[in-house]
Parts: sequence; structure tokens; C-alpha cells
Amino acid sequence: MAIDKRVASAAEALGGVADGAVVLLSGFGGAGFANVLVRALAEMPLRDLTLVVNSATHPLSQTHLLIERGMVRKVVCSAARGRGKELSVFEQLFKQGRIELECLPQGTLAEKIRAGGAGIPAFYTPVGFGTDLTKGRETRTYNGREHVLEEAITGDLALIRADRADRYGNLTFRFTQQNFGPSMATAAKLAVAEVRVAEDTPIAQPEVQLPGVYVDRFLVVD
Amino acid sequence: MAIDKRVASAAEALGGVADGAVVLLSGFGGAGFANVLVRALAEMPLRDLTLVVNSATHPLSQTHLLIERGMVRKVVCSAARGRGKELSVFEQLFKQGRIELECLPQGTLAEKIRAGGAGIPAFYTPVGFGTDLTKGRETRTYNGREHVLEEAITGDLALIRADRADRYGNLTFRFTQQNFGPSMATAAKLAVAEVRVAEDTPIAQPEVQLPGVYVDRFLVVD
Amino acid sequence: MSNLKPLNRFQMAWRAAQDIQDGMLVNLGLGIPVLASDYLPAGRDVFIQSENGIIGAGPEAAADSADPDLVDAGSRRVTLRAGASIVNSADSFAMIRGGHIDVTILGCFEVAENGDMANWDSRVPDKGPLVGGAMDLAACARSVWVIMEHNTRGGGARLLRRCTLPLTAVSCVDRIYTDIAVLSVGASGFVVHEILDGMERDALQARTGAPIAFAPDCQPLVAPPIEVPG
Amino acid sequence: MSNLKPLNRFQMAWRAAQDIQDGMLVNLGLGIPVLASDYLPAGRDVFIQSENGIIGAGPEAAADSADPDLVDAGSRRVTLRAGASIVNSADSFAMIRGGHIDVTILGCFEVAENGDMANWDSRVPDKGPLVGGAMDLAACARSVWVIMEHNTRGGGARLLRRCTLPLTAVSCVDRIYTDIAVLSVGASGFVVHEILDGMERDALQARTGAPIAFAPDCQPLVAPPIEVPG
Repeated sequence: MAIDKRVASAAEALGGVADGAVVLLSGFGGAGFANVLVRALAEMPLRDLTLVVNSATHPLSQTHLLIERGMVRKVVCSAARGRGKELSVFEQLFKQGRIELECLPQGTLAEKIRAGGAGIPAFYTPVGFGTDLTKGRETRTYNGREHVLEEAITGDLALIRADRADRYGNLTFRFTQQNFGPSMATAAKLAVAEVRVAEDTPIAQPEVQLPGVYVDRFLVVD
Repeated sequence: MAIDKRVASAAEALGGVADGAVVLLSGFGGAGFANVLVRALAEMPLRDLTLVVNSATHPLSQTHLLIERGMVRKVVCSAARGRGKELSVFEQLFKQGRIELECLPQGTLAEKIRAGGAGIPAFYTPVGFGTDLTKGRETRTYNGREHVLEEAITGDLALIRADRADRYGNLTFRFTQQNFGPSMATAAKLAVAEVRVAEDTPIAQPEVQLPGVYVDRFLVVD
Repeated sequence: MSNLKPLNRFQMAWRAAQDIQDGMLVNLGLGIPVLASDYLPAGRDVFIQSENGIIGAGPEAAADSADPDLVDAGSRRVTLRAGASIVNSADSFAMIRGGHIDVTILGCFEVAENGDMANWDSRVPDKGPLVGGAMDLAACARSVWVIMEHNTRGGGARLLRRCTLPLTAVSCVDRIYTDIAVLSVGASGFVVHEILDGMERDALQARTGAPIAFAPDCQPLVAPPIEVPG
Repeated sequence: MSNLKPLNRFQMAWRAAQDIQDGMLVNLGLGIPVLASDYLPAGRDVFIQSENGIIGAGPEAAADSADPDLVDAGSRRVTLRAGASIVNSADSFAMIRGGHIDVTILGCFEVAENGDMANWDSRVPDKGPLVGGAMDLAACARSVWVIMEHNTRGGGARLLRRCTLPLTAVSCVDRIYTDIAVLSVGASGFVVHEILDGMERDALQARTGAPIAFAPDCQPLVAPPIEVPG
């Protein structure tokens, strides 16, 4: 049967997601948030999610919906600070001890996800050595410099945003929209994309930025 | 001064290469060999080179020139078998104990080079565990499976082949021409490309397959 | 018994191809495995991955349209299927090592009853090693299938208690397609699922270097006639 | 002495920008550092890297051409320079961690005389942590420059024997541009290369929380007048 990864609804896109899922959410600085899918996820009766996302508090992301509805047990991110003096939803829950946090250097976060998709269970990095974020971590000297051992991140679900898709799930991204999306798709058991446009014909080979074999389903939004 | 990475001659492209250099050579299956630059390198009075190359014996590569001229102390590769029953130049020298060999699984070779360019000094991989190629290597269990620890590869010089370049060194590749080229460029102190075409205007952003910041010099070859 | 005709290499490739499921991402090794792409059952939409970075390799190119920059893992000049894309070697092996290949079909010298595989070093004196992507594929594809003659030219067993040749990967082989049988490797060793039509079970055991069990639904192995090109 | 006018934040950015060399790949942190791109000396061809993957970020976009998919590390909608390219986050941090950034200029709270840096956690009660790419940049850029006020609002020292705030990276800072001095961090601690025009050396030492040495060619720090927008 001819491959066709397009789905008709957000419900179909998110079918099979279960309590306790580790959910990888793309997006940085306003670009690449899969906000339609995140809103749809927030409508599902899910609990104990772990979110892996660069920022837990970016105002242009809908991540806060999942957090404020009490669906999230833990956040793994590089940024969890709300803007201004008011506490963000995340910060309020964190202050109350109602949500767990693992804060990572952004490049370590990105590399852990890339490793998860690439079959590398652990790697050494110089980043974070000697800081509070790597306390108690195993270290080793390479090239006269201390490094910390970091383990891969894998997920049950990745929700990513792209620009165009073809039936095979091949994706293109606009400008900085890609950020964490491509590696998150490789690291998740189920990778779902929301896109602006579904192409009727296959995307030409040199334009494909994420091979469709990494994408399980995509939804056209707007 | 406006950046312009184009050089006029192979001599200029290879200026500064010294005895004992670790040289990364791109190419796989006939695509992506920087044969013009390799031929020029073979004309230089260099000794004790270490070559990092997928195959030491591919008939469409000029790697054998460096080997047969006695310039090479060691080869790191995933393939060192000549075709047919006749021994290749590499095999003859290896039989005579006049050249060293480190044979690696191809994906481990590729990942070690990628790690070298990405500031990852070492990583664990399941590949090669329990085989002769990883004897004596440090191992560790992740997810119930044994993994071996592999260290990064970096080089003094990378010679890679691409299709088009702009003055900033941005590169595009045709089809499977890319193979090891992009990661080799990231892992070498000096990355030199040979290309078919120099573009007068910058290559459009989505078409760039290797950012020019990784390319130090490029030479246009027929 | 002497009339029994084992499968030729095209028929072995055909037999393995019948088990490739719709929508799979498949990596085919050099030699017999790469032939399997010609025998996929109609209607199966399959992507062939080539270790040098092709996702969606098509058939070998015609001489007049062959492109030297579009080659597969066997240095053959190939084509691309609809929806194909190409990545670099680091990303290709990230795909392989990351467990994204549904099935790899590999040529092989020996398989042990625990699934150990030896397919990269046949110990030819003075010839250099050639491992290529074999270890990555054998260790990391979700399913590892082997196509090989059941026995060596000298009649020796290739299915063994323990491999005698250097290993490619440990405990990795899931299925074996030989010229006289189709087997799987289970927790207790080799299980025969198909045996050459007309062959006695004892005869198969005699040609195998480890105990074999027969699946309850063991079938005769039959393949359509396919001529080996002269 | 009371007439001495420290540099404003635009002048500090200007001063750091003068030291960016032709052909460099530069990453500019949020706040004052990002202003430096406006003050590059004429004729310097520089690529600005943004941690979210831009190689060659241009100035902030005009409101009518701003694109929500083209943002920098500070979520500003920006433009691209000629020759720009864009990679994903894993590749962007491979570039950063791999030592391919010639210079990063970062905002900072504290620097210790051994080069330790604290710039990510000012211990505001109940506010969540925000490390972003600071640790990657501080640990791995070839050269790490800091722009910060020489003292806290309360007059406390920011250049210290040891940092009091949580570290970003150890022994990483190469140069410091403050409102009253330009310093480097050497094997024996802080070395002053420029001191605010007219300021006494003792006065600078009094405002610094660790011993300072003066380079033999120490110069007066002067910047052209740049107004801080109301």
C-alpha cells in the first residue's frame, strides 16, 4: 500500500499517547513550536508526562497549557524562567514542589536528544564541568581537560513543527524553524509533525531537511 | 576585508601541510573523492601521514598514490581489501609490515569523525562489541546491552569534494557525493574542498549543505 | 533425494523478499541480498536504505543515465525512488545505529545457534580487512536476516554451535534464508520454518552444524523458477 | 575624580566590537553583547552565529519584514547577511562545542581571577533557572569575552578572587570589558590593558575584588560619545 503519513485530525495524530509518556517538544524563540498539536495534547486526559523542551516558559509556546493543567510530572529543559517578576506557571508549581525539573546546558540537551536518535547511549562533553548542573556526574580527562558523562534522551512522542511535508513524511523547515525538531523526531518512538503545506508531489531530494522515515504522522494546520 | 576562500592553485590549497599530518579524505563508492587535491598532495615531499578514509583501496580513489609513494605511516579505514586476488598496494605494504592499519566499523568511523568536529571526545556505541575490532576496549552496559567506548578523530587536514561553492566557502553536494565530507571538514584544522563550480553570488540559505565556516579554502577543478 | 534442486541465488533473494513488509525501511547487503529488491511482492511500498546515505534507492541506473555521484553501498550507479532523500555518512549511520532500519538482509559466512554472525572476514591470507557497515547493520537493525548457502563449497556447515570465523556481531541474527531452508534463531537455537520441498528432515539436520528444531507449522520451501543469467 | 564618566552600555559594546577581527565567527550573548554587531569597524567581514542555528545573522528586521520563523537566540526577529546558512540545534551546538566559534561575547555577573565565570544564576528567589547556551559558549568558544559593569549597583565587586554565584564554566574568560576598564585574565590573574581616561590606578584597584596588574602598555580607555536611547 502506498505510504501516506498524512492524518486528518489532531486526534488521529496523537492516537496512542499514554500516561507517563516522555514528550519531546520542538521550538525556540517563537519558531518551530508545534502549538496546534500541543493544544490538542492538552485536551487529552493524560497524566505524569515528562516534557523535554528547550524552554518551559516561552511566551509563544503552548507548553504552559500542559503544565498548568497538571499533566506534567517533570520538565527537562535549558530555560525555566518566566519573564518579568511574576512567577510563570512552571515557577509556581516548582516553588510548590509539584513539578520536577532537570535543567541542562542547551547544547547538552540538544546532543542528548541527537544521541538518543543515533544509538549513542552516552557521551563525554566538556560543557557544564565544575558547575551545579553536573554535580555528582562521572567525569574523565581528555586532552588535558575535564569532561562529564551525559546519557542519551529518548522519548515516546515528539511533536515538531515544519513548513512542508510530502506523503512520505519528508519535511522542510523555514529558516530557524528546525531547531530541535529534526533530532527530536529521530529520538522518539512516535514522531508527529504539524506543517503549513502538504505537497502533492514528493519534495525534491536536496530540499528534504528531515527524511520521512523519521516522521510517523503529519497534520496540516491552518 | 571581504571573505573569499577561493584559491587559484592546488599548491595554494595545500599550503602549510606538514610531515606527520593526519589527513581526512572524503569519498565513497566513486562519489566525493577529492582526487585532484589528493594527486597534488602526492606530489608534495611529505612523510609519515596518517590517512583517515573509508577505503584504502577503492579503485576510483587516488588514495593509493599516497600509499605507494611511501608517504603514509598509518591508515584508519573501514575497508582495506583490494578487488580480485592480486594484492593492492596497501595490502602489499601491510603484508610487509611497512604500513599500520586501524580497521573500524564504518559507522564508528563516521561517528568518531563527527564527534571530533562536535567537541565530543568519546562516546559509547553497541557496534563492534564482542568482535576482534574492539578487543581490549573499555565496555559498559546501557539498556541491558554491552557498548564499547570510542574516542573522537580529529585531523590536521581534510580534503573533500563538493559540487558548488560560494566565496564564503558554503558548499553543496550532488547526490551521494557528501558522504564523509561534511563531518571531515568539521573535524580538521584545515579543511580544503575541490568543487566543480564557484558561484558568483552566495548560495541560497536552504541549499547550503555545509556552512562555509567549516571550509578554509576551495579550489575549482574541471 | 538427488533430484532435489536447491534454490539458486536469485530464488533465495526472492524468498527473503517475500517477507519484507509494507512500509519497511530496508538495508540490503552486497551480493545476493541486493537482488531482493527486484522480487518485492506487488504493492509493497518499501524504502531501500544504502549505508552511504541514500534513503529510497531505486534500481541500478541504465548505462546512458548513470550518474557517478549517485552510487550505492556496492559502488553501483543507481537511481532514486519517489520520495527519496540523501544524508551524509554520519547521519546515515546515526539512522542505522539508532535502530531506524526495520530489516537488514546480509550475506554471511556463518551463523551460530545463539545468533552470533560472521560475515566480514573469511581469513583469506594477505588480503586486507573489509568490514564496511556490516557491524553497524548487524548490531543495530531492528531485524537481521541472512541469505547464504546452507553449506560451504566443501560441504561444511555454516549454521554452527559457535562461529569459527571472526564475529560481525553477537546474538543478532533473526532469520536465515538458505538454498534449502528458512530458519529463525530463537532462545533455544535454530528453528526451521521451511525445508526444501521433498527434503527429509534428517538430511537437513545432517547438513547443519547445530541441533535444529522444526516449527509446528513448518512448510515446504518452494520458489518460482528464476534463471541465473549465464 | 567625580567628573570621570564611565562608559555606557553602548560604549562598552563599541569597545568590545573594536577587538573583533576580520573573518571571525562570533557569538553575541543577550543584552549588551548583541549590541556589538552595530559597532564593528568598517571593512571587517564577520559572521554572527546564533545558538539556535543561524550562521550569519544580520540586524534586527524592520517591523514590516520581520519573519516569525527567523529569530535569534534572544527571540528577536532578525535578518540574514550574505552567505548566511542555518542549521538545527544539534548541529549549532556541535559547532559551538567543537570549538568553531572564534569569539563569544557574553554578559556576566562575576569573573574570578582564574577565569571562572558566573553569568547564569543570580539567585533571584523563586525564579526558575535559565542557562540556555551560556555554558556551552563559555566552555567551548576559542575566546570568551565578557561585557559587564565593573561593579554591582550596590558598589560590590564583580571581579573577584573567587566567584560567589553559581559557575557557568571554569577558567574560561579571556577578556573583560567593563564601564571603566579593559582587562585580560592571565596565569597570574587580572591584567589591566585600558583604564578609564583620567582614573587613578588605585581607584580601579579599590573597585576590584582581586589584585590587578597593569600591562606595560596600559592605555586610557576612551570611547566615542554614543547616546543611550531615552
